[in-house]
Amino acid sequence: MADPRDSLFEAPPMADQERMIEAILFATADPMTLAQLAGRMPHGCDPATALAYVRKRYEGRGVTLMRIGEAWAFRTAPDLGYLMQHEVVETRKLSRAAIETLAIIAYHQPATRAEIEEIRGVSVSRGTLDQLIELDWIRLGRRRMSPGRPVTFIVTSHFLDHFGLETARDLPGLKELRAAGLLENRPPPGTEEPDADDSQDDLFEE
Amino acid sequence: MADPRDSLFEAPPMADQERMIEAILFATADPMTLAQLAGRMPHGCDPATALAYVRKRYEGRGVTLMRIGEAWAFRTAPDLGYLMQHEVVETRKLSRAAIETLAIIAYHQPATRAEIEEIRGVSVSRGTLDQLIELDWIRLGRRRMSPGRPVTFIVTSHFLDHFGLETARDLPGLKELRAAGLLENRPPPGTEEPDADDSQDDLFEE
Amino acid sequence: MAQEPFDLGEASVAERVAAEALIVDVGAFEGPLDLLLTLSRTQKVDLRQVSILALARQYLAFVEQARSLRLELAADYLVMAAWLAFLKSRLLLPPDPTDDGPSGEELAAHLAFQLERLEAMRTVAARLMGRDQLRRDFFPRGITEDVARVRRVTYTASLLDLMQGYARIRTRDDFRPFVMDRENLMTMEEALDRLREMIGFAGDWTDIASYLPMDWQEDPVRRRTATAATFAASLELAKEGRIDIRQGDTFAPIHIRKRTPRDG
Repeated sequence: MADPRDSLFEAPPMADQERMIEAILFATADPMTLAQLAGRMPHGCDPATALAYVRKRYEGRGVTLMRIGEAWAFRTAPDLGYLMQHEVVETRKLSRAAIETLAIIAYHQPATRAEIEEIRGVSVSRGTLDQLIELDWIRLGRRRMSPGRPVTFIVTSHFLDHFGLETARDLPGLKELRAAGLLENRPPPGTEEPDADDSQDDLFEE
Repeated sequence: MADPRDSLFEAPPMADQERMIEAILFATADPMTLAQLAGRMPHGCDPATALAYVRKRYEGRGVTLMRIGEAWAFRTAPDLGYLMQHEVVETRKLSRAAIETLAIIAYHQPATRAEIEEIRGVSVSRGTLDQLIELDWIRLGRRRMSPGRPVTFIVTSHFLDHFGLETARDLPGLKELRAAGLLENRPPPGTEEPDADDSQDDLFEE
Repeated sequence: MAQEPFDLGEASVAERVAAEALIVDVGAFEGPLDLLLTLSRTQKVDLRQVSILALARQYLAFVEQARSLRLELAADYLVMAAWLAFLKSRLLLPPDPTDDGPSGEELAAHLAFQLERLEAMRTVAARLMGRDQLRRDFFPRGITEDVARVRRVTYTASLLDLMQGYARIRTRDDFRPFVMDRENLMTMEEALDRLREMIGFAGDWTDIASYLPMDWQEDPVRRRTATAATFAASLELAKEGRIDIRQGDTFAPIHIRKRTPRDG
């Protein structure tokens, strides 16, 4: 069949675009961004609108369209997980240190190693961070514009995918923590006020 | 959540059974038979009926429920198969060897490989000629009536198209090249300036 | 909380149990802050209302007991103990107006903040891990289809590239114009024509040099090209089965003769 890119200058009807979204997203296990979808669909398509229709269509179904960061993927409805015992992939149990470190990065991102250590009150082992990076749950962010230009860590879209989060703003209890001032970078009394404008604000507030 | 198999003696509503079919067939790595589906679903379910409903629901969608032998699986609608191809177009600049070979053929056609090598002063790889033939910029001309009856190469009409020439005679001559500042060195003294058209006549006057 | 020095021989069962519990406990804590957080829970109040003074006393007593049991405490536990002792004195003594450092209350408030923050992080970490997780509670597509990546490479060149390419060749230092210098160049075709005519008369081995035309024998340049062309022509004739070629030794003269039918 001829490539529609060559022959069509008008976009296909929205119903067809919906079908394309279904086909493309059913074919992959990885979330796809709008740009990736647009790249696969014929010229003139509007994947954002088509996605909205598809999402509506699958609401309440056995598989649903989920937004993961900037990307989209079909996932089975969580309430049907019990049917999928065979597909469960046993994961190594994470240490308490790893879980807490992950949570600190998620809620404080971008977070430096020193900040993680300050919050937990103990040093963070290299292995803990390595393990989280290997799981593709955290990655390096921008360097902090402070003395020593330390590296920061942020969570990945894979992390969002794993925990079924649309964005990092949907982390459980995030609003309450912020309201309680517990996500502020509060330096110990008597120390210099650090440059705060580089902290997590940019990630959570658009 | 409790396993419904333990608690339910009445089958779940058909709508729920449909959702289960969707989720299972979406997530499993292999097509599933009715027996396998029944084994995964709570007691009292009727996978055959549920499957029929699901099949109807996906009729004409981007993915459809297909029967594969005795088993069932979601598959991309056949008419959307072209979406499963991602064409990446890469534009590369022609190598210097290819450009020079092409230029010699254009200015001296018909040219044998030995002639190209004599002019370039280095041997011409088979790959370079193949590449130019594949690009449809050169093709084989008549065999030269000389010992070994070597093949000759000439440029194609596709070549003329690409370079915006009506005939190969439109190629600027050496005088024009010099006027354009492209020929900076004068030829070694004692050599006559050849008229580039000379060697092309026999081809273009046919 | 003061205790008698620990002695294996005379220690009561209760003392030994207490000592073992402490060992276990120290190992179970992830540092002084974790220990403080655990101790603060015994106050059974909201972390915001926790008495830092009482907490400091508890911690110091804990460290004292560990020392009395001769347990090895990591350095950071002792650093924290020293800091809490300092904080305790600040909280108990009236503020010194000449000291412009942070007040005891400020330091205590920060410690309370740290404890509350750690507690909060633990709570949300548990909530995070309690969420539905991919491949445990919800699942991605099981049968994925490979997307064929069709790579199409297109090559481009402009007319300018072409002209520059040609100009580059034509301006090369060692450039010799093609099919030009005919006067001093004998082509193989010429030699071949000549040889074909002459070979019919040569039944015996003859030096190939004798086939060179007279006017190509003097000038070294002309002799060289004529020799090469004639030799190449002789190879061509040998290939056609018209002549035989022989050379007695390296650099010895090359002889050719007409091949007779019986040889073939």
